[in-house]
Amino acid sequence: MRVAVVGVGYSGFNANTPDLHWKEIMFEAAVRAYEDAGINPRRDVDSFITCAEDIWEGFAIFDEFVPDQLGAVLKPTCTICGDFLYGLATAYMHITSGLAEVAVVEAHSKASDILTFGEVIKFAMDPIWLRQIGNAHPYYFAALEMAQYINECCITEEQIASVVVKNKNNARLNPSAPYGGKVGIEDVLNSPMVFDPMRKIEIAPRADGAVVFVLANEEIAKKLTDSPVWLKGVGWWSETSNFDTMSFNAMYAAKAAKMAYKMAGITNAAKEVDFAEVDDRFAFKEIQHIEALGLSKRFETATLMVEGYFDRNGELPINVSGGNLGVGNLLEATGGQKALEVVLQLRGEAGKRQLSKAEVGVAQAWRYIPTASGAVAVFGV
Amino acid sequence: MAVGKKDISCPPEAIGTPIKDEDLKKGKVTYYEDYPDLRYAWTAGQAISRFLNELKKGRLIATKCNECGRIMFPPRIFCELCFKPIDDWVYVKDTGVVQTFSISYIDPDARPLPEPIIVAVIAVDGASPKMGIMHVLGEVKPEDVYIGMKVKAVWKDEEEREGAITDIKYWKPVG
Amino acid sequence: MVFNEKIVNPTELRHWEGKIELYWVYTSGSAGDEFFKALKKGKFIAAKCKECGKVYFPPRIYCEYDFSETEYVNISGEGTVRAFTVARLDKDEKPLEKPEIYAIIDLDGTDGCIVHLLNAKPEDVYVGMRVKPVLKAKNKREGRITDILYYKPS
Amino acid sequence: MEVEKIKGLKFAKKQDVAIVGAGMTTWKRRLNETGKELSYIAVKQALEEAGLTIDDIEMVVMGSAPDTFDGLHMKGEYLLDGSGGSDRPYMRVFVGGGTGVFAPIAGYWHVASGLADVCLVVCEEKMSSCHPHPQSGFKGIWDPILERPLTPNLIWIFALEMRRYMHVHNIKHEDIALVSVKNKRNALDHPCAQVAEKITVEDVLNSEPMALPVRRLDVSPPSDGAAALIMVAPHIARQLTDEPVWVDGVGWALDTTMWTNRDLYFPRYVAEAAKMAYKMAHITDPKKQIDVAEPYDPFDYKELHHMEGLGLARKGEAPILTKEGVTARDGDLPTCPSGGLLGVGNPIAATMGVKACELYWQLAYRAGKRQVAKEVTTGVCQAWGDLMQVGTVMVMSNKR
Repeated sequence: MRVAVVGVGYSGFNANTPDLHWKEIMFEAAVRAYEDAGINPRRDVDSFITCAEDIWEGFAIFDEFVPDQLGAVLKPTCTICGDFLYGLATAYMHITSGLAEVAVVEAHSKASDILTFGEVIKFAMDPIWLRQIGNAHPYYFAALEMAQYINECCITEEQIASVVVKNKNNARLNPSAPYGGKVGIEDVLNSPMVFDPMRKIEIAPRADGAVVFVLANEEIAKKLTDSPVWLKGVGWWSETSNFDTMSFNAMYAAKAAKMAYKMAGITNAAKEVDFAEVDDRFAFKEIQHIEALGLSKRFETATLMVEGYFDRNGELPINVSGGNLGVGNLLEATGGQKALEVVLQLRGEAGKRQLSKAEVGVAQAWRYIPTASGAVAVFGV
Repeated sequence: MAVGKKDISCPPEAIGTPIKDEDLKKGKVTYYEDYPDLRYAWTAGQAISRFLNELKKGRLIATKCNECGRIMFPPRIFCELCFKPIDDWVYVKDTGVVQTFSISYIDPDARPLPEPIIVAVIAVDGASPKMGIMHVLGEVKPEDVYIGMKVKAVWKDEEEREGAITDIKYWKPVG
Repeated sequence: MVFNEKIVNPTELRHWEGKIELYWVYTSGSAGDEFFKALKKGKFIAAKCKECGKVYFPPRIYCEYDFSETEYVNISGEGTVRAFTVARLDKDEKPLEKPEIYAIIDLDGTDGCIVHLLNAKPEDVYVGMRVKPVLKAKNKREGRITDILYYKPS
Repeated sequence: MEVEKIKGLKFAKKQDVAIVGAGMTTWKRRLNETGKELSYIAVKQALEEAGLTIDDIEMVVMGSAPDTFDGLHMKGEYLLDGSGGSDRPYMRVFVGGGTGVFAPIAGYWHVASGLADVCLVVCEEKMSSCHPHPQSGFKGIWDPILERPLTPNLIWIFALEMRRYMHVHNIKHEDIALVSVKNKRNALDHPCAQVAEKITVEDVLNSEPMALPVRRLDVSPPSDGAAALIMVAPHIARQLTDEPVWVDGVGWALDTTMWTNRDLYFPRYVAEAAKMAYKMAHITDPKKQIDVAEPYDPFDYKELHHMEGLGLARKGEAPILTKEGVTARDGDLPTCPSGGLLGVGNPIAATMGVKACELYWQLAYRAGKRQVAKEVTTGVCQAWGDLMQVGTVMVMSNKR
């Protein structure tokens, strides 16, 4: 059974949203998605899925606050503690297991509500073995991974800088990207070194926003639209929760991609995928993730990056939306923003940043520090 | 390959190492105590900002949906049943009826309270039936409270109000 | 149409500050307890899988991959730096008074590693550097990972 | 759009789902093991019963309630390795207290969709980490602006709901206390039980008041513990056992956040969830077709409330059935034969051990001393959570 995306909606993305409660940004995104799909949530939707984590929100049981603003009152509604792409996987399973014909997935970020962001991430670390060590911001954990990775793959500062340059400039064409800018290699290299070898500008700043997708089975999708975007494959994978058994090489993304590609019938990703949106909440992660998705070979990716292979007009455009470096760190909605960009591109609705060839697109997200888990979704027309 | 036998009894054994609070205090087992600083500033948004500002003025405000005709309290910016934005704002009275109540002897950390407090769900007059809020009752003995009792809000003095739900000190019986 | 009306005057917008007012007491667990009690005596242990022979550090009571039991083995606690970073910002992203060097240290005799602080000059640290742990004075040890003050070049 | 016309298509799943093994740790006020270690113990037991090794597991579902108990942000990620999630697709699902039955529902859709043939479901909770008291962990369940300033305790909502239920149906506390007496006695036969004891109705009525009408013995205790369940596709089940237990129906529903806007006397969220599960399981008359039930009983009145929501009793009738002994272990409709949360303990999400796991053991005739007297073919388990909002229901049967 095939599963289609029949409606998308979003609210944001902004560095801050002082005027709207998180329920209200969810409502905005949901209304737009239902309008886009042409459905009434009170009548037509069989399952609602929210992707959220308690401590990102400041609640003990966040699930309580989910149904009203999605139109889900007294209907099958649940929370997945994971990225938006995990929610897509759940919706996919709901539809293929016959539990639902139309399913809705939501994820949001109200990162601006968090006053002690560093403390919140630190709260995710193993309390016995890791959390107690030192006083630094937990970004250090990503920097350790970066240090190991660039050492293994002989990646230079300029090569990492070219990721920032590409994404920040791509974001200039995206009206929903608050952190776009005309940035050059020099600007990046002048950014202060905060967690050697990581510079400040290589860390994605936080942003607010919500994304809602409406998914349907083949039969309903064909009734709703003449040109559905298909969710061809979805995969999610966890390496481990321990720093000693982690690969620090984005194996989670490689395994998740393998699962998603298998489902989508993709055998040679580098050739068959037209463009991708990958997690770049730290600049080096983009290079790592491109390799893990099989879009280029290990040891070659950074060189290709500098050569413009992944530019908007390159062979294989990556993060045309501006990525997290341009749009911001959207917490669990990170994968949502990525999937949204892929769907808009496939529909030809991406405005000024529309790609000429967009038939198969991939979205990928990671679960952020200190995890080694992530998900991948493949979309096609 | 069938391993299951009807006569095995599950769970077969109970594994785990129970410990007592003293074991921690006496250092019999090692542990780590953490006081993380998890702070937030939740945006109140459209509906609740207005509600809080009206509380400061000593008024209760609700919202109305023209489709189902409900007057909703506490106010929200959308009707969750019709799934549409609200149509109007209306003031409701600061009187109401007790829907259900409890006499609490414990605080949020399960420590005993010096004096029990009475908590109730109060359906507010002027809103649709059963549109209640949770609040506390005062000026009444626990044994005198009953479901269906009419109550009225007792407000803080105007200068003390800060635009918070606690601007209402408690609700007291009337009539 | 999403909303019929919105608040225009920014001074009428409100927010509400709050804190998760809790604290937590984490037991070290079966394997953790074993390790920290040994550490109090100045000894290091790791856990070896009885099935596949993989030696885990931090020690655990199970093998993560084949779910069989483990047995404790003694190790020296010394190791080699695999990666390091000089952290200059604190939890609020303000500059740290003194930058901290964090390192992933592969421990001798194990397949595992420890993430801990390094006490050295940043310019002297290199990948592959041999390091050893410095423990708190014996009577000050509490049975926590911070009983290891830091690692230093050996 | 006219979705109604083709609704008949629903529940056309790829494959059936069977349960072949379950396990749980002991449940105590405080255990020394970390959450990971507890998960490992439960998983190990489930694998042993099923006759599988961890290599046979394709995907893992984790169910765990609020992060404030274990004291870890993204606690699903933390618990990953002890739950067998290393190097596998692993996902944590969450509907507050309802997770105990929701996690197996998630396991169901992993298998029914055909994505996995063998799915491991693990539920864990370590409430003792949370201080000053495990109940404090619930401080964050309230709306931060409208409710938290009133310094509420979790028990309030139960007390308010219980009072409303007693008022509408004119039920006496003595009748409700019978549930606590029954479940705590049933738990004497459970090896993992935390608060199994022989008590009387008077003991309940005279116990210390918490938030009246709720008294100490009306409430289940906070616990540490874990439970695991293995769900497989039919072709795997056939290799493992001649008598697997099948999942016939699943259902869940979430009611509005505005709990003060509802009449609390009836759990309509459970009724909606049951409707979905019964439709799927072709159950038209639950009173006749259900042989054994495990409704969620964190409070004694909750068992009665949920029996009514599940359609096992008419509105207001559940206390009468209890009084008549219908719900006893040797009665016509044995309810909470495990001892439930009131007797065995309440490690929020890990209560899967006395709900879904217990129902599986009852239907597989492996419940030992707890095995109900009558012959059983079909049973229902249910959990509930959030701000009196979510109902999760699963129907199982040992006949196909």
